[in-house]
Amino acid sequence: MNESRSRTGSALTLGLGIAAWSLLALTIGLGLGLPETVEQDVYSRLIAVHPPVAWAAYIAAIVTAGASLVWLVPRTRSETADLVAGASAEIGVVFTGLMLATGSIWGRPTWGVWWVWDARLTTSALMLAVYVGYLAIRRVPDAYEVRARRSAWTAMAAVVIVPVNHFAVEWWRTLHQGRSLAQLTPGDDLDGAFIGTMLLGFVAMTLLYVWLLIHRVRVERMTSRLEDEALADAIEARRAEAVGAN
Amino acid sequence: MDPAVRLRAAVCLLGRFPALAGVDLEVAPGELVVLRGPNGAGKSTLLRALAGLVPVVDGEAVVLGHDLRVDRRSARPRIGLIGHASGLYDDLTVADNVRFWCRASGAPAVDSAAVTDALALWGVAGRLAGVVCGRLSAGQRRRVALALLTARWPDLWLLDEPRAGLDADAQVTLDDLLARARAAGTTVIVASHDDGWAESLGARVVGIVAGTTGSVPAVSAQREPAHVA
Amino acid sequence: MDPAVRLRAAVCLLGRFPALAGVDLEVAPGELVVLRGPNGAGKSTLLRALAGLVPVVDGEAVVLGHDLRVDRRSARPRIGLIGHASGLYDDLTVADNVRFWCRASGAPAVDSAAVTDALALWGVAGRLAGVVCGRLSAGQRRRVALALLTARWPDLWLLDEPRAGLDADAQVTLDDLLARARAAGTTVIVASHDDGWAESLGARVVGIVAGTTGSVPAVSAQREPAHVA
Amino acid sequence: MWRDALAVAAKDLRIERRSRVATHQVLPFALVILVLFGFALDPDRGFLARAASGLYWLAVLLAVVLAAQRAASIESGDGVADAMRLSGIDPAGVFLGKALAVAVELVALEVVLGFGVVVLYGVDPSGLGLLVAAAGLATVGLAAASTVYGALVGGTRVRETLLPLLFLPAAAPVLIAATRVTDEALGGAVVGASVGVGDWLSLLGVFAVLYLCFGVLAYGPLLEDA
Amino acid sequence: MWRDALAVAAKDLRIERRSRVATHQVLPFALVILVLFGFALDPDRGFLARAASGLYWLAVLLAVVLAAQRAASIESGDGVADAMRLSGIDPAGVFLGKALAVAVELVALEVVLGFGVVVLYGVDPSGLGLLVAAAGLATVGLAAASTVYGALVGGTRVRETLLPLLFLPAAAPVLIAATRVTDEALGGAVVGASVGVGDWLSLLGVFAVLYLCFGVLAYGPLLEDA
Ligand code: HEM
Ligand SMILES: Nc1ncnc2c1ncn2[C@@H]1O[C@H](COP(=O)(O)OP(=O)(O)OP(=O)(O)O)[C@@H](O)[C@H]1O
Ligand SMILES: Nc1ncnc2c1ncn2[C@@H]1O[C@H](COP(=O)(O)OP(=O)(O)OP(=O)(O)O)[C@@H](O)[C@H]1O
Ligand SMILES: [Mg+2]
Ligand SMILES: [Mg+2]
Repeated sequence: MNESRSRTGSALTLGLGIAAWSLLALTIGLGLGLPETVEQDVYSRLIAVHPPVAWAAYIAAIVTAGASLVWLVPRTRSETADLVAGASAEIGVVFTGLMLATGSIWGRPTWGVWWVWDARLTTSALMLAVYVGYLAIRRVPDAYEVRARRSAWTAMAAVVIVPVNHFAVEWWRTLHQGRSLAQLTPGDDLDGAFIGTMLLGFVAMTLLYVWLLIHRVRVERMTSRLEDEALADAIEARRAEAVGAN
Repeated sequence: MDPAVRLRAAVCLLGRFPALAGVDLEVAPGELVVLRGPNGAGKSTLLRALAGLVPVVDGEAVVLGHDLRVDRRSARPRIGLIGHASGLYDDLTVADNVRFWCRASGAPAVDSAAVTDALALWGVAGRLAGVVCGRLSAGQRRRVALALLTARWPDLWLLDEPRAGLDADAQVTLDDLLARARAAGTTVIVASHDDGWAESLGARVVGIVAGTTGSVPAVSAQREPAHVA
Repeated sequence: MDPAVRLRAAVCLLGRFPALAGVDLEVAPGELVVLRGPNGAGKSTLLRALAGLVPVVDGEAVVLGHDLRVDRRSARPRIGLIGHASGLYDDLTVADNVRFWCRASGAPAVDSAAVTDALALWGVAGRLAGVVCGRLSAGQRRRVALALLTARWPDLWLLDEPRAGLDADAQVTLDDLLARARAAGTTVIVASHDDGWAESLGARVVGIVAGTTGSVPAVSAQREPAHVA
Repeated sequence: MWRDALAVAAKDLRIERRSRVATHQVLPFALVILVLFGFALDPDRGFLARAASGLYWLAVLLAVVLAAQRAASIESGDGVADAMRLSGIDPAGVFLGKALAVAVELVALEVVLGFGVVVLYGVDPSGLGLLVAAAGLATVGLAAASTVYGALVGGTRVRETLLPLLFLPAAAPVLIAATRVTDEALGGAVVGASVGVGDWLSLLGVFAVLYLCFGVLAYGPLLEDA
Repeated sequence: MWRDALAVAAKDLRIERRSRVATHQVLPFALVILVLFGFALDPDRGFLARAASGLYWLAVLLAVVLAAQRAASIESGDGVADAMRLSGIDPAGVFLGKALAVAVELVALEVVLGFGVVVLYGVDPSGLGLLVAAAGLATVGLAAASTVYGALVGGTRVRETLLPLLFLPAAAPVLIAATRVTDEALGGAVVGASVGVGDWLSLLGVFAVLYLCFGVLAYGPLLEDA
């Protein structure tokens, strides 16, 4: 991966990027084409964006945990794993924010308020809090290994919020939409249209996430490589001091 | 018989700073080594690294047969470290501290002869036993820590400026102890700025400057202190 | 001309414990006095009491003309104390610490020659200036504290084991500094366990045992440590 | 492991006996919180009685934060963390010991707070069996979780602030579940709730087990970094 | 005095810039608290919107505790307290400086929390003038009070727990007054309330002035005994 020394792009990411963005455009196009439903008029079209964003946030959280696990297992430990975890968490926080935003925008017409104290919404908000906390832990300055291990364990603990959030709608009664895939009724073409765009959006959002992730990781890797070089210089400097002193 | 400690080009980082930038050190079992070097040279870091408290990120590092880069913990039960800090709970009395740390560090039981003798030897028995450690004087804290070391008597001692804060009496006790350790074939590595003392111990002196082992610089050479970049 | 320090039967309590149980001490202006005594004798407490950090509850205590039992604060601006702790903010760089403490303690401005010279003298200029104090080595913290003292140059210096942690080079610097202080007529009171050094300074040695001033006990006499009641 | 755990717990409780932080400070603090809720939630509108269970557990949660901070600060004494790591004591033991000590303090706290709520908010207690079950599980879970996060932030110089940030969101499930069960027990059952008490209790149980395992596994590595 | 105050404030803010405790930890913590309130006060009964002002100020209060703890822990570094006392710096200056630093952090915090409440609790802000006035006075009062109590507990080894215990009850008046004024501003005026906004505002003002004077006078002696 020599070119990544200079650029964070590559044929792969280029393809990914194009795919992601075009699919996203398509989804939005289809979304806007969706019929207005009685109770929500145009806002029902948010279904093309909001759920996929939410799922992307989930994926980000899960990837963070997975990468952390990879790091924690001595045999598979690698700096990349730590970088992936961090980058994925950062993107995840963004997506979680978007999820809350789109959700609120949707909630305004649907429920008449930006926010209701609904289980799903609350757990979603907590999800944001948890990962902000995770990023805070990452930012505490320390030796690489120390910081990485501390963060990794935090991520392992944090990911629990995902299933909680996912099943929140079942565990306690909520205003929020149930898990639509679980209750998909084949044959109902209106539902079909919605679900279809939703799934398309899901694919698009996932690609977008992967694309962002790769770039972020490469940036991180470059900075860490720069740090390594700086470190090598620092070691040289320190040795030079010693020579100078004798 | 392989050495108690073997370092080759060992590197340790504090934050992003290479506090140790390539240390070579070989210590035979039962040997007494004194580390000396200017402030900030990396003596304390080296001792902490040997105790597995600071990861060695590069080079080779074997202590009591355990490779520190693979496993920092296995050697610890056989290591005793007296650092700048005493490692006592300020809110517990001397007696309670001793009881807990004996339990924790697999030292002999608190009421065993070894422990009581050690406490008496360092003059922290009697009245002091009931004093909360937070109230102790600097030297008294040192004495308690040293008493615990004496009672535990691990195989490898790492002493960071052990004389600091000790009164004339305790300094004599320390010298006796080191003599006993040598007789008992215990490996001891001491960091100290007190050259006269180091010589009186007849120890091998290893110089550390700016995180690397080198020849011991003469005082004059240090006039421009090593850590001023 | 009245003495810089005059204590008569001074008593200080730490908690309920009489750490000082009747200290008599008279120090003439410009005099260099070394306090010595077993661990826990009360040296640090005495120095802190002179600085007005520990109240004198009984007896007479006058420092630089101020009666400590009436007013513990007026003398302070003219006093400098180097204790076991460095008094630096761990989260600030050396430079920022120096800047703040110069501002706070009415020392010369941070960019004045006095300060820059002092920092250079103690080898804490250059690279170290940008390091967070929490990362400094024990000796480096000492050096910074001493540099601040040098820059401030108060009238009465209270040094608690100033050599502890200082490397050979810094120890020389310290000796030079004390010589200059003596020449400048600055009053200096040092607590130290290093008898050889005390003599080399040609200082008057005052013995403290169990919180009272007395003749300096010989090492043998200390075999039964003073603090074991 | 267990002997280590007991030694550590004994040590922490002895320190508590000497410094009386839990009894003289955490406990009053929690009561103060209850009173403040009273102020904040303008009583004239009288939510207090109805919201009592939620407020109770919220107060407990905040008190746990203090208890955990204290437990962590005990281990942050000069050189103590190093000594702990060097001693070769079983980290799992340390974890269980410290969690146990916190749990013991918590139980006392919860009882007193309970009386506090009864008196201040005028709820009349019922369904004690249920309450005890919920409190028991919640206590274990909170003690374990707070101890884990205590170790997590122990090394950093910003313990006071980082601990609440990490711990509170993590403990939210306990807050809900315990609140719902308490509602149930107090007869204020939420109509049409899709989940029954059993589910909430099991959620509490799962949480406790989860964090106990997590602590036993993670505490060692975390201590390394402290 | 004032130059000292500025030097101290600059120092504290520089430390904050370096350690980012307020922005990265206290702030998120406060937001978490808001969410937890939403949790604990079973929303379907929907008094959140109505209780919003009270909860807002309660969250602020708890955040102030953290900020104050941090401010106090800065001064508890090794030998720092002694150095402070020896330096002969004007204690009143130290007090004003530290209070100023806390106040600066508080303002930022209150703004963000404000948005949080608007979004989360669905209140729509009105009467901004009134709110700003109340917040301003409250901020000064809280900063001053928390700084005083910070010094009070600074010496003890149980800062984490003692500070909230002492500070929170003392700050209760601010909580009540600010809440009432906010209610008023948001138009949720309590019918038949015997006291008007003016009185509450003046209460806030009195509190602020009181603790400022108290701090200026008492800080010296408090530092002495710390
Ligand atoms: C701030 C408010 C909201 C938040 C935080 C939020 C959060 C979420 C989350 C986390 C998911 C993923 C669910 C999962 O699969 O686990 C989701 C999915 C979904 N949301 Fe929202 N949502 C909000 C508002 C809304 C509103 C107002 C609507 C429409 C009335 C809505 C409709 C949906 C739908 C249809 C799904 C996909 C259903 C599924 O398969 O789970 N959401 N939302
Ligand atoms: N983050 C950092 N940035 C720059 N330098 C650092 C950092 N952390 C540690 N250091 C340096 O690492 C060195 C640590 O050295 P160490 O404490 O081992 O010295 P030492 O030999 O024990 O000195 P002393 O004789 O004073 O005890 C110091 O020079 C310190 O300045
Ligand atoms: N609460 C207390 N109960 C019992 N003894 C106490 C208490 N507080 C302090 N002491 C004793 O007071 C003395 C304090 O002495 P100080 O620190 O001044 O000794 P020192 O001469 O500086 O000793 P060192 O040479 O070790 O520095 C110690 O002996 C300590 O045990
Ligand atoms: Mg050292
Ligand atoms: Mg002393």
